[in-house]
Amino acid sequence: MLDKQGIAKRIAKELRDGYYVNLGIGIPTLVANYVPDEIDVTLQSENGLLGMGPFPTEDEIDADLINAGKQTVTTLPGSVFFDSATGFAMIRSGRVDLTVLGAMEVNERGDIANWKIPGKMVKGMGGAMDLVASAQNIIVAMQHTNRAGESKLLQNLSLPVTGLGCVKKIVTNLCVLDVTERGFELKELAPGVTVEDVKNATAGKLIVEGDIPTISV
Amino acid sequence: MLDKQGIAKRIAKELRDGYYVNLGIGIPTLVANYVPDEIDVTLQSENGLLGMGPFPTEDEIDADLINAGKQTVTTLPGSVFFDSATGFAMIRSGRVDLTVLGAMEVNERGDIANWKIPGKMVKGMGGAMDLVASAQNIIVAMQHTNRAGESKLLQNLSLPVTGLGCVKKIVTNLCVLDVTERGFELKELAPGVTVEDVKNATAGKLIVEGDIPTISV
Amino acid sequence: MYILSENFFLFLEILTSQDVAMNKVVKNAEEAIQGISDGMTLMLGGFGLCGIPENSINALVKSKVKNLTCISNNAGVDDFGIGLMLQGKQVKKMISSYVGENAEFERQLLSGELEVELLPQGSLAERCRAAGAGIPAFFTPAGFGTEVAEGKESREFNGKQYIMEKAFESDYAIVKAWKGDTDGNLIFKATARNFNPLMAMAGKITIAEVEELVEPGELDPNFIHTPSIFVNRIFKGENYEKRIEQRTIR
Amino acid sequence: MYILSENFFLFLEILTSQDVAMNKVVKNAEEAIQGISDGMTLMLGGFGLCGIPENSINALVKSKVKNLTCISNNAGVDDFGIGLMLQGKQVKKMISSYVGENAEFERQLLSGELEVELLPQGSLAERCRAAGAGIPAFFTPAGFGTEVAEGKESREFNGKQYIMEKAFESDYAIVKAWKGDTDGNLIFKATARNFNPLMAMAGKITIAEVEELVEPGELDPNFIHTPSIFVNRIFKGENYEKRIEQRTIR
Repeated sequence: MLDKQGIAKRIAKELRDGYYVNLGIGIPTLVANYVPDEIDVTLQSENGLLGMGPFPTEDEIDADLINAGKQTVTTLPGSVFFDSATGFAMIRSGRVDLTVLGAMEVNERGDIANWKIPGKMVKGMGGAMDLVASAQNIIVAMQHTNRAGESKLLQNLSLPVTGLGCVKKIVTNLCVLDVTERGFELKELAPGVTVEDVKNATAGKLIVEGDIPTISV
Repeated sequence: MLDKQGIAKRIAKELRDGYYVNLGIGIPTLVANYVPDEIDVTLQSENGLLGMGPFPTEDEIDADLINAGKQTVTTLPGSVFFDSATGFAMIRSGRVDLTVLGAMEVNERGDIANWKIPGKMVKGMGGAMDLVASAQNIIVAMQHTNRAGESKLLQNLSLPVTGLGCVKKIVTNLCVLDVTERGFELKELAPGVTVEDVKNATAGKLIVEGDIPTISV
Repeated sequence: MYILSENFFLFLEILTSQDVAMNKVVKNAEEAIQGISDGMTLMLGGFGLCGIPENSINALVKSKVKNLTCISNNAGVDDFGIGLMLQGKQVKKMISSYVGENAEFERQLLSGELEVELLPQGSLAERCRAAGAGIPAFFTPAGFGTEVAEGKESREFNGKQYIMEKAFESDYAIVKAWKGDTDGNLIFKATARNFNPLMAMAGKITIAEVEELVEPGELDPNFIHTPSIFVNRIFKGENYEKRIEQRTIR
Repeated sequence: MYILSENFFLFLEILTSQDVAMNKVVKNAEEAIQGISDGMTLMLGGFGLCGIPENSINALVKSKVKNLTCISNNAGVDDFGIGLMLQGKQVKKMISSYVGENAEFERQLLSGELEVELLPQGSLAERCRAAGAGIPAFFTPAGFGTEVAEGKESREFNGKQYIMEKAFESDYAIVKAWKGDTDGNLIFKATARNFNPLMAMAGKITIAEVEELVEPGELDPNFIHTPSIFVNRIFKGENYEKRIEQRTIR
């Protein structure tokens, strides 16, 4: 099993030198902590910052400098500010190389649900619908099952959809999966997790072919 | 008869304090010379300058600072530079209070032709089509007749149209006309010009009602 | 090629004269919001509590104007920003992308007192920009196949599906800038820029409150975010609280 | 609320290290235009001769690449700018708003060697911006009822007529900036900005030539016109002539 840090570490291995990356709130944000030494990535925050730096020290805090999660952050050399239309222009025009976000559900076709639970207060989609509709390279970081123990990898979504056919890769506490036209293809297993464990936790169509390597993080 | 300066002087009387004004190439540009003392107008150049100043001195010339006519100009206190999309955003969203431009032909319905003569080399419309399609307040500055002595105020355009139903007022060497649903309404006569002169020079429907005052410039 | 006559020098003198003012400068927020009346649609700049027009919001609360439709990415928090207008039951409808930080908002929504239209954040931004650019409608992929697409035209371009979104229509846009000049040119600071320059372009009447109000010529013409032509009223705001929602430190 | 681990400090170190480069910097125009081949569509920044990518154009002329479609507001003059590419018969088609300053252009057009598509200047600008914003199409009033509207969809919004214009598709965008940093952030000067930042957003690959190339951090992040993410290659241009078309003085 991977913990949140483990999921973030595994996703960090997908980063490439020169990537512009948009990290969603939650586990995705942790990916920033595990950028490999030898590569250089630039974090995009759609509200208006490219080149996001770490949290400020107490002295550096600036109320006018926040990220898309409304957290106080800092700049780095080469950082640039812009308006939110430009922030989403970057996203819609495909200039962001990798988008990592959380999900409530993903189905076999790569549809994602992550913004609304009927009957509960709707907070809104923020930038999620723009991101999933536009990004060429989306990785979902999430727990394999929900708090009730039900699979979040489904044949069909039960929750309102955020975007269609957009998820290409999923990293959960149990495994790494690619979403292909055949369904969820099991690519790697978390340490101590068996194929059977993944099968039991996956409601959608799972493809298991050959030996499945263990995730190395 | 008015000369070019006279036409420009008369149009300058349409300016109001605080107006943002776009002046086309030719006679319209001369309007800038006759802004009344007591008012303040700001000139917009759609390529990327608001607050256009006069031509530079020899020392001030800057190849990176030109107007929409590609002439070297200067800035004034409060000037601002922007990209050409923003330049036309201002125009299309109706923020420019007055647009003055030249025309080859205008018809009774306020359609204007000023960009193309079939059989002659086409230079292009530049920003003219955006301007005439967007501006709420367009004044045409032109000679009443063309070089062949033919009326430029027509029932129907003979040249390719630049924009439909956009011209509200015309100032020519002979007179001032409003374009209304009834046709060309004669409002003022240039000094020494008679109603008969205007009738003879106007091919489109001319409305003459009551005494027509003489233009005072 | 013609040469402008010597009168242009006179013209220059007029433009630079201090005697003639554009009269965009108003004394304070109370004066700035004159004309905003019941039932109007307002755009309010800011992302979360960052870059919101604090002074104008406080004046709107005092004015007790009601039945407003507010276009704003967020709805403030219970005791700050648009949240204060919600407390005063001044808002009929919110058009936003994320409204999760506000308990009173939730209460009014569940009780049916408040209507909400949720939009993707990028579409919200682009619909402001479109309004300011005289573009009545455009196509975006965001929301295709989702609830957001309901009632909207969809269309394929180059094998990809898009929905048509329209420019916002609003009576007033109210924005907060860092510096402004008396002509109405604006500069924003850091990520407090967010929706502010987009909404500044979009209002039928645009009100800007600024931390520093300077004379024309004091801002570098090359580095102005909102050109003066988009701004109708401007004033120097007071006592900015600039509340932080997520105070994260190392 | 979570706190990033101490590893973030390591991350910071990496980002600011001089060892790791984005590798966007190329040596010169010849290297920058590598990959541009016959039949491609190029965007070229500039208005008239103001703000044109002089070095890149000269390299294109030397490269003898041909059958190009060029999207540029103007087509240069006979012996400067895109005019040089016309002399070399490298251009198959121009997409422009005004092409009146070029005799060779006229000759090739009349002889049928050159194709031209004329567009309203604002539509040209907006079609660049749309491409850079992932907006496949939008509506504009410019050109409704004219030749420009032929073959284009028209539609009424709020009682006014508009036509639909599509985002440009181009292989390379080539722009000229005043200052740039090695990450690709750009600043333009005065009205040499014009179409440059719009095209910079729009190219599949964007090449920027700059008068001054500086290190990341030397440009104020609040006053950058084109964010680095839009720029793929950058180099310091040499020997800018900056020819003036209409040298008007007082």
